[in-house]
Formats: sequence, structure tokens, C-alpha cells
Amino acid sequence: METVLLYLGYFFVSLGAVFLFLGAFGIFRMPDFYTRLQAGTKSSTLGAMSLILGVGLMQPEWFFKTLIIIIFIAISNPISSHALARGAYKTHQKPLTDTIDAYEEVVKEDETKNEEE
Amino acid sequence: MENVSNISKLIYTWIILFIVWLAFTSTLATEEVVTGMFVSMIVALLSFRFFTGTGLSVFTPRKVLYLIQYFFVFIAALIKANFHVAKIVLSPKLPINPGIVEFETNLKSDFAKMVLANSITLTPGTFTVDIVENRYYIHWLEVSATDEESVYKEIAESFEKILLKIYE
Amino acid sequence: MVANPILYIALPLFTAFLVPLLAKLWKPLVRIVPGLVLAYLAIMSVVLMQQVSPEKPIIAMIAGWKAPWGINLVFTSFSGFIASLISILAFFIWLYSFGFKKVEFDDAQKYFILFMLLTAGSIGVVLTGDIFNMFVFIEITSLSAYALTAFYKGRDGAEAAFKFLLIGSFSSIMLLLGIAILYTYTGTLNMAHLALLMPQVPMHAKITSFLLFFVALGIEAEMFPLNGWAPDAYSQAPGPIAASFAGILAKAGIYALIRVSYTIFDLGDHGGFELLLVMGLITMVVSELVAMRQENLRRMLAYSSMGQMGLIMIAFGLGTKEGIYAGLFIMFNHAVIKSLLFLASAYLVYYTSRKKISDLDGFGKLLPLTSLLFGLGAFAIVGLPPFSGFWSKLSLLIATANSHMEFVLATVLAVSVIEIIYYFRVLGRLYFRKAHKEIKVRKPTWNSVVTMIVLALVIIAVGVHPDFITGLLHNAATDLADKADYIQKIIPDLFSQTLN
Amino acid sequence: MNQILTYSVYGSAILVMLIGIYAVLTKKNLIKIVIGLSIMDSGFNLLLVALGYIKGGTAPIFSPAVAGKDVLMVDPVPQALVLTAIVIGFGVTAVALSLVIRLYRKHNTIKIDEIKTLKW
Amino acid sequence: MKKLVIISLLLVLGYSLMNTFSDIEFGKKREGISSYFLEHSPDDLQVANTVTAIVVSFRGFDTLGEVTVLFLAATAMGTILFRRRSKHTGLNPQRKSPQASRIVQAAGKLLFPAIMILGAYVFIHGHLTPGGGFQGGAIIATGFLLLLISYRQFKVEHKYVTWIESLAGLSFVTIGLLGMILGPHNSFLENFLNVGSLNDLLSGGVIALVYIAVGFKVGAELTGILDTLINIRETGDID
Amino acid sequence: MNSLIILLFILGGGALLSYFAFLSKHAFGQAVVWLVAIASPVYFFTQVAVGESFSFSLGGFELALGFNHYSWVFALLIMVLSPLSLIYSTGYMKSRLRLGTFYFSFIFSIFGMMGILMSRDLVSLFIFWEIMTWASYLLVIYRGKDVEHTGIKYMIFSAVGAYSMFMAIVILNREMHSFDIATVIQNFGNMNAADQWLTGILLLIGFAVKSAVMPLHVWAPGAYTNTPTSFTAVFSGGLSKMGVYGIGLVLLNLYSHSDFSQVGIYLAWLGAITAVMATFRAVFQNDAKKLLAYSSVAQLGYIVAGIGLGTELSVFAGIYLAILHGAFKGTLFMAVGAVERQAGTTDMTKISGLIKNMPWTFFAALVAIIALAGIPPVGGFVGKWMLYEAAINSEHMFLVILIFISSTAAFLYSFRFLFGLFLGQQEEETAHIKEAPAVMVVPMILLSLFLVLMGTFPGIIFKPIAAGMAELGFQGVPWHMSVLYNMWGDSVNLTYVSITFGTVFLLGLVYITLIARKGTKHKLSTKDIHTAGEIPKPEDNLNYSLDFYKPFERVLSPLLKHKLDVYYNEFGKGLEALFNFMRRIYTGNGQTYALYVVVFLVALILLSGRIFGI
Amino acid sequence: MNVFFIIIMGIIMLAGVFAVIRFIKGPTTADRVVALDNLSTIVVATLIFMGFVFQRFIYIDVSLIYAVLGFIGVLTIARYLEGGI
Ligand code: NA
Ligand code: NA
Repeated sequence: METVLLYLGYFFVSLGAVFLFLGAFGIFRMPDFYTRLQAGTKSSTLGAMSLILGVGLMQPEWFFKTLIIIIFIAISNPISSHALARGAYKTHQKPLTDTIDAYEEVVKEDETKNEEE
Repeated sequence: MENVSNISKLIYTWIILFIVWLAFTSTLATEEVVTGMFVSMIVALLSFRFFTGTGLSVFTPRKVLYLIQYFFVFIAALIKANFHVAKIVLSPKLPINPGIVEFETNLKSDFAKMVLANSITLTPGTFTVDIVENRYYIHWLEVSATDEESVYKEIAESFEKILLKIYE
Repeated sequence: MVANPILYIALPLFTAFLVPLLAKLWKPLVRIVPGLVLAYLAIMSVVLMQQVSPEKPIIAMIAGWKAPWGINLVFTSFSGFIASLISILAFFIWLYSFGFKKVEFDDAQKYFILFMLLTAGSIGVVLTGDIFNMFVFIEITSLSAYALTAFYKGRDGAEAAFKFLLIGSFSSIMLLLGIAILYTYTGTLNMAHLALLMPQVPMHAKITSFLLFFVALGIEAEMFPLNGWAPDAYSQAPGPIAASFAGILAKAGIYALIRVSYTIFDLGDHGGFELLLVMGLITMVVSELVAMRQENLRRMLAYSSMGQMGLIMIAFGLGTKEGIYAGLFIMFNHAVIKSLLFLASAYLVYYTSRKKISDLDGFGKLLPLTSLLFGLGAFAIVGLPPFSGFWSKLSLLIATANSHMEFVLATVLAVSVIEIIYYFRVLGRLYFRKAHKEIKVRKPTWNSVVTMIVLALVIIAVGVHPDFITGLLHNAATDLADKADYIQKIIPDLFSQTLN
Repeated sequence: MNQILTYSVYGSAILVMLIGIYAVLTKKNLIKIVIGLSIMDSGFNLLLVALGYIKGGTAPIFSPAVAGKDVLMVDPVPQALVLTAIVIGFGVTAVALSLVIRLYRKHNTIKIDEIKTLKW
Repeated sequence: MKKLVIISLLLVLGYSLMNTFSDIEFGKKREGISSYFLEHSPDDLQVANTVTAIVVSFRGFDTLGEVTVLFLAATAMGTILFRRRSKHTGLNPQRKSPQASRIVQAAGKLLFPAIMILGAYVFIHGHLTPGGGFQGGAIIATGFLLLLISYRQFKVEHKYVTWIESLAGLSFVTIGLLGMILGPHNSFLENFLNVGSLNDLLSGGVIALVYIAVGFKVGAELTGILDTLINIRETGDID
Repeated sequence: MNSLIILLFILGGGALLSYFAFLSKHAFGQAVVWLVAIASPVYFFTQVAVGESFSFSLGGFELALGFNHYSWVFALLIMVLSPLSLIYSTGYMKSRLRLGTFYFSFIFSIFGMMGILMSRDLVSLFIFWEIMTWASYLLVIYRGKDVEHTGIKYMIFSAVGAYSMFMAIVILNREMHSFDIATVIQNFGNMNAADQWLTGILLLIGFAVKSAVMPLHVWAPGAYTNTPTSFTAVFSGGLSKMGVYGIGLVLLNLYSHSDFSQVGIYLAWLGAITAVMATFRAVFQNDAKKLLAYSSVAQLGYIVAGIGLGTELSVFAGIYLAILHGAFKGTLFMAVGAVERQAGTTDMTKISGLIKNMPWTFFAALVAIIALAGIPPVGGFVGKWMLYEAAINSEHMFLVILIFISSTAAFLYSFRFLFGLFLGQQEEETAHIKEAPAVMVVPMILLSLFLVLMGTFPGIIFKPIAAGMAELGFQGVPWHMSVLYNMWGDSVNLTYVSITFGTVFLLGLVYITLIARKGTKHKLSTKDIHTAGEIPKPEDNLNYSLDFYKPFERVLSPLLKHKLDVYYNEFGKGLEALFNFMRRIYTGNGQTYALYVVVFLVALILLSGRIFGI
Repeated sequence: MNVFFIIIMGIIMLAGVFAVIRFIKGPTTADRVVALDNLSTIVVATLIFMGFVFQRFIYIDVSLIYAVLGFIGVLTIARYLEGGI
């Protein structure tokens, strides 16, 4: 049992590290803010979760605590990405797009409303 | 939904927080447990009014089952998403076609909306930029459709179906 | 228990935390309780000063740990003298400001809390035997000072406070760096232990550390060119706070500078004292020259105060026991006299927004007592007999002459002439000019009158009979001059180990 | 190797500190100056922690895993001092920011050059 | 030009500091009072976390000072940014900034209690884990910060903040004074309780109590400071 | 209790008491002043004597009080002049403001002077010196006129002087390990030459300021003029003599036993030059009080010249003149004060012919002027005689010439003073003026009688001077109650001289009075010129007193154009520019201050090698 | 065993390097914050991993606190960007 958990742990840790790298690399490589956010959020979240889970498996008495952190990351990371994207958009940072930007109108409406106030 | 009693909310909050405490301390030593119950009760008293809208009612077997189902759907999407990102990031050409699309949700509670938004964010090629009333604005790495119907189908349907069952 | 140096810190903190609750009980408690605490501390000072002697310092352990492992408060003839001076002065400044902000309750509450913490912090700086703890107390003092500087909304207090904070932050970082260097080379933070281990610190590290301390504490002690904050802060803070800056804050600063130069480092005779002397000389000259051209009364007093700080540095920079004695004497006088001047000036410029000296014409008649007391302070600060300032000046000059420093002697005297000019200019306006028409004056309240009169009586009493305090000064000087004794009293075991 | 480590670790901490000082001395924006002060503090905190580090030492906590064993621990004193320094730095920064807010309200600017009513 | 001068000044400064510190080999063990602490913290005090032992006992006086600094900072900010209460309602006008998104609001509700628990955990276990009163207090304040940035109508009741910080501060000093009465050396802040045994929750005597008080105080103070900074910027009315 | 302490207590306590008494009720104050004015001289002359001493320890210093014969001479002057002036003041200052301050300062400066004279150590000397200085400063600025100029100037010069002394005192202490004056005198010769030179010069500067020796005299005319006249009498008559007292100590007790005995000659030169310059200035003043002020400077110049010459006779003459000057200048200022009070001005172009209105005042002024001009029978003659003789003997011929010029020119202003105020034709505007009240007239007359007495029986003052000379190292100076000796052994019996001149004088007085009375019968105003058919232009000179010595002035104008004031003012302006420049250091920009901090630290680091010698 | 940890640490450090580069390059504040957020996630994971390597349970507490502070910090900046504070 312990050995199984250990190797499982190795696996998750390795996977996590790789995804952490990919997330950072994505942030480095992607062309604009929103696409960077795409890469950064997904990969680093999974990477961190996986790595921490790996540690939790290798060290079973730590498992619950690592689980808490995993849950926290799962909740908090997407939210901070969302808040950042919203914040960036409101500072007039337009996304790189050839197709559609449905959000633009909403922000504009909002701004005119604020000015009227 | 509105009729959830405060006691139920309080106890729900207390239980959740106590579980968190137990996870933090990772021990069942008497003094720790007693302290934990005490501390979680204080914090629960402080926060139960807004911590939960459902109270203990969320603990029906059906809902718990849906929760588990949601968990697996989500994990699957998450892993898919990551390999998707890996592919894009590592490919020399960066094959993307980004844009922001929108769709409308049927979820009512803020909490459910949040869960959906987070799920979308962690799944392939998409993340939630904002929710305005019931409309989601999603940044999509490879825009394959712009009409709401297909956007909804593509991005949100699988999660929302389950969430509706848990929270409505 | 009833008279323990710890109470200098513990009681004010206790009260500071308690006052917001007391306020809910009965609002006047916000004024009264801090006063009672300060009164208690003042009385305790007298009691402790009777118990202490150069042979027998009072050492208070904290948390039961002996030096150098725990923090200790060390009430010696030297530190105790300054702590007592601060605490007694603080009580009188409290008395002066008893009715301060009578209407605005919130403001009063903050004022008294901040003032009490300013006092406690300063006493902490003086009494602590631990270098890092000294840093903590300096920060407490500084933060209260920033807040008090910005206390008035109508003035430019925020500007002054920001400058103060900016420079104060430099002071903090330099102190920390200095402490870090000392800690890494000696592994200790206790000042006596540091002094004991100082020979093992390599020269260049020692010098760097000393210079960092020198600059950092020079900021607190208003040394030129580090004193840009001072005139602004003095002129914008409420009157009694300006008095406590001169009488309390600056005293703590100079104390720290002296403690570091005399006790911790062994660089004094290798140039450290000379550096202090030269900087004191420059500080004095520049400040007094600038004071000469001030149109704002409070700024003039501030620059004058800085000049006096320079004088104190000169005295301690002589490095002799006579110099220490003179320096302590000047510190005492400066605390009392400058406080009186600031307190009196608060009423003189009460209703003028610009606080200009030229607005003071004829106040001698409008506010006879306040003007008289201001005049008395002016006479005393320039060192005219039979006021206390004379004796300190005399002792400084004797010490300087005995160190064969004719140039310093001449400069000090030349600067004194300038001091006389600008103080007497003010007096001329107060007494010998016709008042402007329709001038509004504020009569001092009974409590401020009592405060000012007490200070004036001290000035006269010491002036006529300096022996009231010369004994204390001698003990204090003896105490500071004997470094080995200090080490031995605080860490006897380690000291004897080193000897063997 | 150790020499390089010494220079790079201390050097980077000192560099952070100097960057903070540089910001304080050159930036005209009050907020940036306050940020500079914080950077300065952080640099020092880094330095202090680095000074307390002992090669191969672990956190000075005698948790059950290490209690009773003869393990090397890093110097705990700098950590305690850093804690103090951080807290104090935080307090000062908070006060600084509130002063900036008030200055802004009064002078309608946060340029330090334009706030010098008190001089000479 | 000016910048160049400043840079060269800083270079000199940096060189001199570097010169001083480079003598101290990185990572080398040195003699000093810390070995005394590492020895006596687990033995005399039964405190696992030596840093905590130092912070609360050996150098507890510093800690009292720090707590005071925070208290001072809060008071100072109140002094500097006084709030003029609206004449009619007695309340502060509401912030005018855009509301946070619902996602953030929901997250605030969800995470706030958990963060509180974490904060409490951290300061209650200050003597066992790397936490402590300051860290725990800071975490609690962050929890309130989360609510402050999530809900623009959220306002910390300063009445409660005052009570908590005052009572916590009083407990700290009172524990210290009790040490003067009950402690074996009659010294301030001295332990007068049973020290228990290492790594138990109930070990370290008064240290845990002090750290709990510190946690409450720091939490209340930082929360008050954050609230002042955030709310005053929006609604304050100065000069 | 020791009599010295009681005397000081009477004066110091009286000063304080008068302040508070005037706070409550004018009459109380007045009573206290009278009490002090009577009690202090009575106590002094009956209970205090040379040889009494009192030593005590204060602030770690061993201090001692006690008169010696030398200081006793000056004490006599102060104790005669001051009480009379005080009594005079109660009339002169009637219904003025801030009388508490006035009398406090007045009596306190007497306290200071007596203290100086009884100080047997340098610390107490300095303390009393400073007390005297600031008390007199308060009186200089008392009227609130010209505070910024005259007052500050007085204070600056006093401070410079006092601090020079201060520096000398501490250096002497370093060398002697004592402040005791006797010890200092004894060991002065053992110091190294540089210290001897430095301390002596510094002390001389300190004393020379008070005795208004050029170039340190510029404060004096303004200060004398600005002070309420009743105190000017003491100020010019007594207070300035403290400088003379000190100069005597330094030159004759310290320097005479060193390589620097020549310093006295230079000082004598300075004194003589001062005398000449001030005399000419006095001549051209239109204001009687200013005239007296310049005259005081001139007279002090003589006195200093006398002491500076350092021979037995010259010193004797100097001291004698000092005492005499105190008496006659006191009288003159009192007279001017009486005129000022009664006529409202001291401008000689506005008033004249007051002899009829104020005969007693005129009498006192006349006696004093005679003393000043050096005409027998009043004492001035005796003093000048001795001074000439001493100067001639010293073989500094140019010095003799200077002294001679100035004493001759003194006639000019003496005459002008008398004529301008009392003689000449009376103006209509001044016809109503009445004699001053008795409290003012009586002290004046008493003082003038003292002058006559001194002229007739110089011995009453010669005796103490001769004793005092012994303290300065001139043993056995001969004296006789009414006989004047010279160096050749000749002697003049003054009794006969006095009787002769006194008779002539009285006759003249009767004659003048008669003329004056007659003149009032049919009199025309000097301004009544409408009968000439001309309308006077403003610049027309309608008054004798205006441009009194116009031709003379024209000749001397190039000499008088350069006032030393100008140089001091320029120096002051330069300093102010420097101060203004200095304060630019405080730019008001917080960032600059922060930069200073860093620059300072870096500078210290860079200099650390030099500072710490590594 | 040891090799494994070194490799993992190497990969994580590489990730950190890229995040730092983005942090320095910007170009906008938002970009920097993304990099910072990413870095904090990396740090949290690393801390736990190091806790395992050194067998110190306490590192988990540190990382938990770090995660919370990092999250709220980023959230605050984001709200600041949209003018929400
Ligand atoms: Na993310
Ligand atoms: Na801790």
C-alpha cells in the first residue's frame, strides 16, 4: 500500500511540476494578457494541485492538510484570474481578437452610466 | 430556499468549519478537538448568515451524489484542459483564435454561479471574464461559435445541468 | 513592584489600551487617567532616583531572563536622570494640555493616548539595555510623533509629518542595518554584552556600523544635515507637543546617540568623539544662523532648539567627564526652558495663522504673564544669569577650555551672540511695541499657567541655586564615563569570564 | 562556491534595499515613495533572514519529527527580529499612506515637489 | 544628472555594506545568544517554536512594543484621517466605487469563515508551528480585507474593533504584570503557569495566552487600519 | 548675616519687590523705590566696609564677595549717584507706563554694579556683569523706540564684550584651576605668553565695550539717548565706569606684570581718539541729550587714556575723572531730564532761555558744566590738570595734543549746551514752563553740591583713590584733603582757589539771574518776523541753536563723515545675506532632506578612513 | 531519490524563471500581476514539496498562509485595477 502511494505520489509530483512549468511558459509565450491568463490559470492550478496531492500521497499523515490547500487553490485561482481579467478590461486593455468581443458593449454601457451619475 | 432556518445554517457552517479545523490540525488530541469546536463555533456565529444559503439541506443523498458526479466531470475537464493548453503552448505556431463570447445561465444563486464560473475557467480554452446579471462573458482561446446557443452547449451545459440539480 | 522601571512602559501601555474603554464610561477619564499615570511615573522617578547611585543601578529583568539573554531595563544614575527628567516634564506638559480639545472628544482621546505613548517610548529608549529594543521604542516614539505632528487639520501638519516620516524611515533602516552588523559579528543584542565583545569586531565593520548608528540617531537628535524634519514638525505640531519634542523626543534621541557612542562602541577616542563634536559645532552654527532669519516664532524656536542640540553634541563630543556633566546640564536646561518657551509661545501665537513674530507687537501688555514667562525663558536659554541656562553654559565653556579647544569656545560664544539677537528681537516686540489694533488674544487657562510657572520656578531656582541638581548631574556623568563599570553591573558573569 | 553564494545572497538583498532608497530619492509620486520605503524594508528583512541562515539548518521548531534529535537549526533570533521589523514597517507604511491621502486632499496633488509650503 | 549622482551615492553605500557583510560567510554557524535560546526554549519553556519563545518570552518586551506600534498606527491613522460623520445619518456615506463581480462576492462569503479559522489556528498554535499572533492576526485581517473588497457596503464596526483591541492589549499587559506578582523572579511578562510538555497545545505557559491576545489585537488593529484606508479614500472628508 | 549679602539683598529684593508693588498699586511701588533709595546708601555707608568678605560654594564653584580699596572707590560713586537718580526718577517717571519693569531693571542694574564691585572671583564678576547688562538693556529699550536698532546694537556689543570676558575667564581657569581674582593676578605672569595675550585682550574687549572705547563705542550714543533720562544719569555716570574698573584691573594688575605692558599705551591712544571724535560729534548735536551722550563717550575716552597710560599720576587722574564724570554727567542728565519732562523735548532748536523758568535746574547744570569743562573751582579742573601732566610726562606728545584738542573742544559743546537750553531768548511756546518738582530738583542740587565739595576738598575722594591705587600696585600715593600735588613736588592749595572762584561764580550767577529777569520785560519772539515784511521759508534759520557751529562743522565734515556705524552695518548686512543663504538649505522638499541623509552617510563612509585614522 | 527531487526542483525553478521574465517584461500592470499570481502558486507548491523533502510538517502551514495572502493580494490589485477600492 505504502509503495503504491509513494509511486502514485511520484507520478503526481512529476505531473504537477511539468504543468507548473507549462503554465509559466504559457504566461511567457502567449501574445496578450487574456491568453496568458488562460495558460497561467489552468496549468498552474492543476500543476500545483497535482504536486501537492503527490506530496499528500507520499506523506499520508499530511493528506488532509494538503487537501485543504488543494481545495483552496481550486477555488481561489480561477477567481483571481477572473477578477484580474475584469480589472484589466476595465482599464481598457482590449483582448486580441479577430472574431468577437461580446464584453465590450457591457463595459461601455457601464461607463456611460457611471458618467451620468 | 429562503426558508432555511438559522439553526440549520449555523450547524452547517459549524460542521464545515470544524472539518476545516480538523484538517488543519491533523490530530484528534482532546484539547485540539475541544479548542476546534469552540473556535469553529465562534467563527460560525460570525459568518453563518452569509456562508450558506442552503444550510443542512444540501446533505441529502441525492445532492451528495450529484456533487460527486460534478467532481468527476470537473476533474475530467480539468485534465483535458491542461493537455489542451500544453499543446498550444508548446506548439511553435501558437494556434489560437481568441475572442470573448457570451451566454445566459439559468442558475440563480451566486454561489452556484461562482462554481460554474470557476469550472469554466479551469476547463479547456475558456475562462470567465465577468458575469453581468445572468450573462456570462467568456474568453475563449479558439472561438468556434459565436451564437449563444452553441456557446452555451459547448462551454457550460455539462456543468450547469448538474449544478441546477444541486442548488435549485 | 510599586516602584519598578518596568512601570514606565507597562503603565502607559496599559492605560493607552484602557482609555478607549474608559471613554465609554465617562468621557473626562480620557484626560484624567493619563495624567494620573504620568503623575505616578513622575513620583516614581523621584523615588527611584533616591534609590539609585553610580554604585548601585536598578536593573529590571523582563520575563525572568537575565542579560544578555533577555531584555533588561537599566535605571542608572545616567539613564535614570534622563528618564526622570522626561517623566516629570511629561506630567507638566500633560497638565498644560489638560483642557486641550475640550469640545472634540475623539481628538482629545487620541491626543492623550499619543502623548502618553510618546512619553513611554522615549523613556523606553532611555532605559532599555537592549539595542534592538531601543529600535522598537524609537519607532513607538516616532510613530506617535508623526501622528501628533499631523494632529491639526487646518495646518500643514500632514506635510511636516510626511517629511518627518520619510527621514524617520531612513533612520529606522540605518538603525536596523547597524544592529544587524553588530548582531552578526557578536551574536548578541544586549548593549553591555555588545560593549564587552566589541574588541572582537573587525575595524571596518565596527566603523560602518557606528556610522549607521551615528546617522540614524543623528536624525533623532536633530543633527545637521539630518534635521530637515525638525522645524516643520515643531512648527506644525500642537504647542505642548512642540514642547515635548524639545523636552522629550530630542532628549531620547540624543541619549541614544550618546549611549551608542560612549558605551557600545569603543571608537570614541579614535575619532568618534571628534566626529560628534564637529557635527555638533556645525549643527549649532547652521541652526542658529538660520534661526536668525525666521519670521515664524515657532520655527525660530525650532531652529534654536536644534542649535541647542548641537551644543549638547559638542559637550558630549569633548569626551571628558566635564563635558558629559556640561552636556547633561544643557540637556536638563534645554528640556525645561525650551518647554517653557514653546508652551508660552502657544498662547502668544494662538490666533494668528502665520505665527509671525511681527504679529507679536505689544503682547507684553495683552498677555502680561505669558509674555513675562516667555521673556524669562528667553533670558534663560541664552544663558544669562541668574537663570539656570547660565550654569550649563559656564560648565560647557569650562569643559571646552579645559580640552584646549579655543576655536570651539569662540564659536560657541559667537553663536550665543546671535542667539541673543533673535531672542531679544522678539522680546522687544512683545514689550516695547504698540499692539496692532483689534488683536484677539487667548488668555491662558489656569492649568497652563501653573505649568508655566512651575517651569519658570525651576529655571530660577536652579539659576540661583544650581546645587539643586549638580549632585545628580555629577552622579550621572560619573556613571556614563565608566563603561567597564556599566558592563560589570549588567553582565557580571560574562564580564569576569572575559577578565580571566 | 560559498563565496559566490555569500556575495549573491547578500548582494541581492542589499540591491533590493538600494532600489528602495533609489525610488525614495528620485520618484516624485508620494505613493511611489512610500512603496520605495517598503521595498527598502523588504530588502533589509531579506538580508537579516539571510544572515541568520545556517547551512543545513532547518526552521527552529522542535516539532515531534525533530524533538529530541540533534538537528542543526538556523538562527532563530533574526527571524524574531524580522517579524518585529515587518510589523513595524507595516505600521509605518499605513501611517505614510494615510498621510499621502491627506496631502492629496489638501494639495490636490501627490507630487512631492509641489508640496513644500513649509520651508526655510 | 541628479539620478546619476544618486546612483553613484548608492553604489558607494552598497559597496560599503557589501564589504561589511561579505566577511560573514553565508550559512556559517556562529556563536551567540541564539544557542542559549535553542537550548532553553524547549527545556525551560516547553515551547517547540523557538522563534515564538524568543518573540513572546526572551524578547517579549519587543513584542509588546510591536503591538503598541500597531495600536499606534491605528490611532495615528484615525488622527490623520479623521472621519467627519455625516450630520443627518450619523453614518459614513457609502463608497462609490463599482461593485465587485458576483463571483468575487460569492468567493468572499465562502472563504471568509475558512480564513478566520485559519487565522485562529495560526495564532493558537503559535508556539508549535511557524505561526503566531502576528501572522494569525494578519490572516484574520486579510479575511476582512476580502469582504471589504468584495462588498462596497461592507464596513467594519469600529466600536467592536476598539473593544477587541483594547481588551486584547489589556490582557497582554495584565499577563505581564501578573508575571511581576506570580513569577519566580517577579519580573514583567514572566511565565507563571505550568509549562506543560513540548508540542502539546497546552504547553509554553503564558506564551500561548500572550499570542492569543496578540492575535486578537493584531487582527482587530489591522482590520481597523485596512477599513480606514479603504473607506476613507472613498468617503473621507478631510481639510 | 553678612553685611555684603544684606546689601545685595536690599537691592535685589527691592528690585523684585518694586516690580510686584507696581503691579498692585502705584503708591506702593513708589514707596518701595524710596525705601531702596534711602536704605541702600544708608546701609552701605554705615555697615559695609572694605575687608568684609563672604565666601560660599555654588554650583560647584568657590565664590567670594568683598570690597577692596580699588572697588570701594567705584562703589562710593554708585552709592551716591544711584540713590539720587532713583529718587529723581520717582518724579521724572511719574505717570509713565510699565513702572514695575522700569524700577525693577533700574534697581537690578544697581544690584549688578555693586555685585561686580564686590566680586572677588571671576564667576561672580561675570554673573553680576551679565545681570547689569540685561537690566540696563531693558531700560535701553524701555521706551519702545528704535528697539530694533539701538537696543539690539547695545545688546550685541554687550554680548560680544561679555562673551569675550567669558572666554578669557574659562581659559584663565584652565591655567590657574581657580576663578579667584587674587590667584589669577598672582599667577598671571606664569602663564605662557600666548595665553597671557589672549586672555588679557579678551578681558579688555569685554570692559572696553562698557566704557565705550573706539571702535566698540558705536552703541553708546544711541543707547544713552534712548534710555529714560533718569537712568541715563546712572548709565553714563555709573554703569560705564564698570568698564573703567575692569580696564584698570587688567592693565595694572595683569598686564603690568607681563610682556604686554605696552597694550595700555595703545588703549590710551584709542581712548584719546575716541575722546576727540566724540567731542566733535557732541559739538554738532542739536539735541541736548544726544550732546551729552556723545560727551559721555568723549569723557570716557579721557578716562581710559588716563588709565591706559599707566603711570601713577595718569591712573590717579583717570580714576578721579571717572568718579567726577559720574557725578557731573549724572547731574547733567538729570538736568536734561528735568527739561525734557517740563518742556517735552530736549531739542535745543526748539527751546531756549529756560533759565528763568527752571533756575534750580540751571544752577545744577551750570555747576556740572563747569566741572566738565575743567574750570575751577569744581573738580574737573583738578582731574584735567593731572591728566595733562601725566600725558606730558609720558612723552607721547601726540596723545597730549589729542587730549588737549578734545578738552578744548569740550568748551564748545559745554557752552552750546548751556546756551541752547537755558540762555538766549525765550520762546513764547516755552514761557509757561515751570521748574521741575522737588523730587527731581533736590537730587540734582545735592549732586552738584557734591561736585563743589570735590573741587574744594578733593581729598575726600583722593583718600579712597589713593588706597585703591595701592591695590593696583601703586603704593603710597600722596594725598591731602585740599592740596594737589604734582610730580615735581609742587603743590597747590585748593582752598584758596576755590574760595576765589566760588566768589566770582556766585557773583556771576547773581548777575545772570538779574539779566534774565530784566530780559523778560519786553521780549520779542525769535519767530516773530512778520514785521520784516518777509514770509519765512521753512529752510530759513530762525533759531540760534540750529547750526550753532556751522562754519566749524564745514571744516570738520570730511573727518566726521565716516561713521564707524557704516562699517558695522555693512558687516551686519553681509551676515544677514549669509543667514539668508543658509536657510535655503531647508528647501521644504522632503526628498531633498532624505537626500541629505544619504549624502551625509556616504560622505562619512568615504571619510571614515580619515575620521578614524585607519 | 535525490535525483528525482533535483529534477523536480529544476523544473519548478525553470517555471519560476519564465514567470519572473513576464513579471519584468510586463508590459501592463495586469500582465505583471498575472505573473505574480503564477509565481505565488509556484511558491505554494514548492513550499509543500520542500516540506516533504526536509520532512518538516510546518512548511505546510507556511504555504497555506502564503496561498491565502497571495490570493487576497491579487484580488485586491485586481479590484484596484477596476477602480473598486
Ligand atoms: Na491562476
Ligand atoms: Na511564532
